[in-house]
Amino acid sequence: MAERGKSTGRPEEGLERAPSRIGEDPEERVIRALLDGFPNTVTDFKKLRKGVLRAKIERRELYKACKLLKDSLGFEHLSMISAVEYDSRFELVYHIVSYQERLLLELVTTTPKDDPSVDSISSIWGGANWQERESYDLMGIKFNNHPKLERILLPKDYVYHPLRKDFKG
Amino acid sequence: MRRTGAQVYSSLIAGKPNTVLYPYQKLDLPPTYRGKHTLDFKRCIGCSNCVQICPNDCMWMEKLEDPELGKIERPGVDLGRCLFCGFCVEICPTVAIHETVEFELADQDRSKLRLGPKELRDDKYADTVKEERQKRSLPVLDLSKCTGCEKCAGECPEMCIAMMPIEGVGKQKPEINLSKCTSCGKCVIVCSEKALTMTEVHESYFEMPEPKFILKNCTGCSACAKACPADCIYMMDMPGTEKVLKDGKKGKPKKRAVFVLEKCVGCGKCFRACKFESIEMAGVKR
Amino acid sequence: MAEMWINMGPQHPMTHGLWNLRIKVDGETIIDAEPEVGYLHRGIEKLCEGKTYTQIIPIADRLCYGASLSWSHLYCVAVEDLLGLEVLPRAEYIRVAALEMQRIASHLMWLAAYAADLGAMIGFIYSMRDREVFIDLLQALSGSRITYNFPRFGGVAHDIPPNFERDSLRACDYMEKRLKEYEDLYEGSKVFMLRNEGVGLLKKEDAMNLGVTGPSLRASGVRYDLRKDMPYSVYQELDFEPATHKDGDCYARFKVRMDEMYESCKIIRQAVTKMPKGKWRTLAPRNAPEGTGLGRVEDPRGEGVMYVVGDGTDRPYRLKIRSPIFVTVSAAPKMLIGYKIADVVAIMGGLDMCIGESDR
Amino acid sequence: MNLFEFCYGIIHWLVDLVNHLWYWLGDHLPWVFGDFFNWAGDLAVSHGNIALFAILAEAVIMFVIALVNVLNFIWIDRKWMGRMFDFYGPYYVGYRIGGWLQNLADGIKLFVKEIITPAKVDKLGFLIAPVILVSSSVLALSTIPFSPRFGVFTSDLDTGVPAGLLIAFAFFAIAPFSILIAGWSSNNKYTLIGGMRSAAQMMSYEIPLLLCVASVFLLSGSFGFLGVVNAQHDIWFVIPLFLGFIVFITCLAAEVEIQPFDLPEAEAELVEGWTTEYGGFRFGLFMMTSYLRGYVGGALATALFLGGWQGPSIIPDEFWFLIKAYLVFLIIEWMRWSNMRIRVDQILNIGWKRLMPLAMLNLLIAAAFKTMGWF
Repeated sequence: MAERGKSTGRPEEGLERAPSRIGEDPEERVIRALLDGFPNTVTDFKKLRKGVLRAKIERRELYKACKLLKDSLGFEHLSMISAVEYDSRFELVYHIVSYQERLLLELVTTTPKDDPSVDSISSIWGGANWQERESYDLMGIKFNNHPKLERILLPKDYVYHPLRKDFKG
Repeated sequence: MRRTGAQVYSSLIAGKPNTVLYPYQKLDLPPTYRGKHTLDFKRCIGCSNCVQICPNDCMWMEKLEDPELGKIERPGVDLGRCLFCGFCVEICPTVAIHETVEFELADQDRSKLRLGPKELRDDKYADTVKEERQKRSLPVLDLSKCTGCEKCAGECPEMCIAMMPIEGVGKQKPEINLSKCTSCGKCVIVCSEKALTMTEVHESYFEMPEPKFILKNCTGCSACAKACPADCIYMMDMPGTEKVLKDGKKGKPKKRAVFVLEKCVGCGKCFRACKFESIEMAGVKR
Repeated sequence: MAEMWINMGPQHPMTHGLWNLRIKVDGETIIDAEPEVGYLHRGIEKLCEGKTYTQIIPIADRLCYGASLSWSHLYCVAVEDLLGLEVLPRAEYIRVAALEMQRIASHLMWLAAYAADLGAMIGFIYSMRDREVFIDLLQALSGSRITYNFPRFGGVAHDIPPNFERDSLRACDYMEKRLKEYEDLYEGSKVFMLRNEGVGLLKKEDAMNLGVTGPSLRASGVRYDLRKDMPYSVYQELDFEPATHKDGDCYARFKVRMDEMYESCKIIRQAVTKMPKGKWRTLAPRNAPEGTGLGRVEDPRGEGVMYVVGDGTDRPYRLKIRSPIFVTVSAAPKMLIGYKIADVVAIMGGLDMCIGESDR
Repeated sequence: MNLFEFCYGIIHWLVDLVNHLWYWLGDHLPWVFGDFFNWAGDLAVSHGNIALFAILAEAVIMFVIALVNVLNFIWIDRKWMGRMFDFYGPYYVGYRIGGWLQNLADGIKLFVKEIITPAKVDKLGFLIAPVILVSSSVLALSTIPFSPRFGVFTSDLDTGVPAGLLIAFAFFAIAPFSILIAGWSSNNKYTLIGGMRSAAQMMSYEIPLLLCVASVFLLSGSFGFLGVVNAQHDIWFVIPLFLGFIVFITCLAAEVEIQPFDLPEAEAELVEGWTTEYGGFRFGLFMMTSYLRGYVGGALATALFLGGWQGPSIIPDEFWFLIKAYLVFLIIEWMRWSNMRIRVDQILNIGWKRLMPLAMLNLLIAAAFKTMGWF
């Protein structure tokens, strides 16, 4: 017990941060890697503040881009998927985090209103599974190849997608 | 082992029960506690800002006849829906509404939780509270007495008074930049008509919408001036707009509303009272 | 015994809220699990689209009964990002002190529920009693016991009350003494160690992949704390260490939370002594510009994120809330399968469930 | 004079009072039923009849005392818990006697509640399980004397129920049967798991318990209460058989299903285990029975290890017995309120791998003492 008491608040052995895999300036490296991999589909790169990036991507390349982010750029954590409805389109905002580089990438993709569907990324990040179900449930966005695309917060027999602007009460 | 012994001693032998025997022993509540509301009728101007900020729509304005104050409008609270968030206290421009430490509000009857203004009234409570919001003495303009003589603008050491012409009236009114004002009071001393008076004004933390006046729609009906709780709308004659009557004489000139925006509390009552869309307020529901 | 599905919930002592854990058991061993949430869905995201920015602060409080201050603070951080508003330095320090008090109160409530889950009523009573110390401090600060409605855009609602510094330093001293006693009480108990060590194992890779955040992630050996690694508020000026543990079992999660309480005491001490003089509240704009705002803070339960889309009016166009528990619960089957029914309470209790924020 | 003699005297006096009527009727109505009245009077006053009613009266007295003790136990339990948790415990109901009436109030509340029988239960089993549980516990109670003079005896020279300890343990061991019935017949997954756990747990803890008792029997050479207690006149068995005492208390906690071993009713995971479907007064019976069994367990531990009613004669023997039983109960309660619940595989491990060898060792120690001729 006494030894355990000593370890209060101190990181355990072997938990030290691994050396950076990407290079000196991680933000530049991420931007370059994404632009190299998807020269035409990734647009509007913007550095919002230190450690926060934003990029737009076309939805057909989303899965590949996420695969690249996870496998070779070290983005281990999918923080949030938010769906926003605009007048003519749906916007899906993926907040993806790299634990090692302390980076947050805001990846924005759009879908048209008549075909709100993107590729599911739940096979890349397991944490995306329920968040995609939630977006489907509340906003009605279809995720292709999702293992179990069902309603999650609302009853199974509900017919509306309540976060859409045309839903009234 | 010694520590364990000390713990056994402190828990089993020396320990005192932590229970508060509630109905018999009262809880010790801080003065900031948010409980039942009180309303000072004399401070309240009936601006309904509290009703608008309420997140739960649990307040409403009620028209009453008071022997002292005449016909007034005062808010009531439905405690059954209240969140006790305290926004009504924070937004009140005259600090008339307060929340007391009284929290034993349960009742068998739901309708008894709807407290009208008369049940909330407690004119003495507000004086006992030390306000956290700071007070400032500011010069406040009574436009009906103002002659537009520019003395105040000349006297102000901070140059925060500007004389602005009123369109259509042919007069000037001083506009005071309250954020620059240092409360020196020189403008008040110099004013010969006593149109400027020093008044204690409480600091406000909420940006309120400002009314935007559109002169071409105004008919001079003075509905907005009657509705304004802060007396910041004055009806002024517009010379040169008199209609020529049949007998050749000139009739009464057309009137227009003039806003003294330093006094405005942003309640939107003028906006709602105006039937001719001559007042615009962004973000206020009609 | 044959295999059967058991519904643990929606009304069950283990659930701490209103959700359902369906487990498939073979005898006493769990062979499959399936959490179901949504019983407490209140549509807060939709509700917020109809309220002004100010009115949402008390609603954000209602997201979690255990740590309401964190959520209203998170909302304020998101909206300040949208408005481009600087927070007053004194208000930042008041916020940090209050947030860490809220973190201790939340962890103590978790400890109480955890002890009651494992059958130790004594832990429940002791933790709830000590939580009262911090609840009283927060009540003196903000004027309410559970839902504080304390942060405002660019500041906080009230200045600190008189004697607050003295009281909070005393509370920290008291808490550290009590934490030592808790360590004696729990870790000195053979039964507690039997129930916790090696139970509910979550590997580092799984934890990162499944989106588990907060103490549960740090218990799996990932040293990632938003307060340290992406500092928001004034955390970069304060000296503390995020607590980590490498085992990834229930005991590690317990230990991480206990260590976090020590760290929170340290942070409170620094925050109340370093607090600068000055104003604590400013005039907040009414209308937000068009654009997006992102708030990302370390909630007691994990990484809370809010994403606000403004459209130039005084009401948000869209408010998206990322609840840490919503994602953590989806990782529950990974932890549960292979253990006994009695371990369900230890594993799910160790995650610190809060359904209010999960279902929104 | 013992309790039997006391009851015998009272019954005899009552019978005599009534017999005046029979004999008066026999004297004045000789032509109708004279012989019958005389015969009835003679029968009523016969030794066998009075002895039967005296034993019944004894049983009623013991039962009432036991019930009052149960109320005391619940009160002590709550107050003790409050002391440990730093709160008051029962306080307002019966304010002047420390909240003692709270248990009565709870009992009345449970009594007037609606008795619900769920639709899909097995009716017979559901109804009979509480009956078996309560009656077996009360029967175990009947064998325990408070002193050589105060207990259920059959004559003024009697030493209590022959082999009373064995009978008490036999009745004590019926409970898992009724719990299994309750769990199975409630037709609910939680109750079923609770019943199964209860059966497994009681089965594995019965053996070390009885091994400890066997060591006491070995030392005292008697199966009855009086014999065991009288054998502890010089030294209480807790001193030579301290190991056995610890094992006994642990097994007792498991038998009575209190905190570290309360898996069958584990509140957190199994809602209330096998009592989930029982509500109202049936639940009240279960709760009362658990305290009754705690009382029986405390009394058994007192008689077996703590010298029974022996003590300085400042206070009567019966109170010595009760005080010791309460102390044992307090120790068990201390375990209960400061421990966590253990897991089902661990409980069986502890039972079979730890307590069983310890109980065997204890038996070996007892045999050694006996062989050395110290007892």
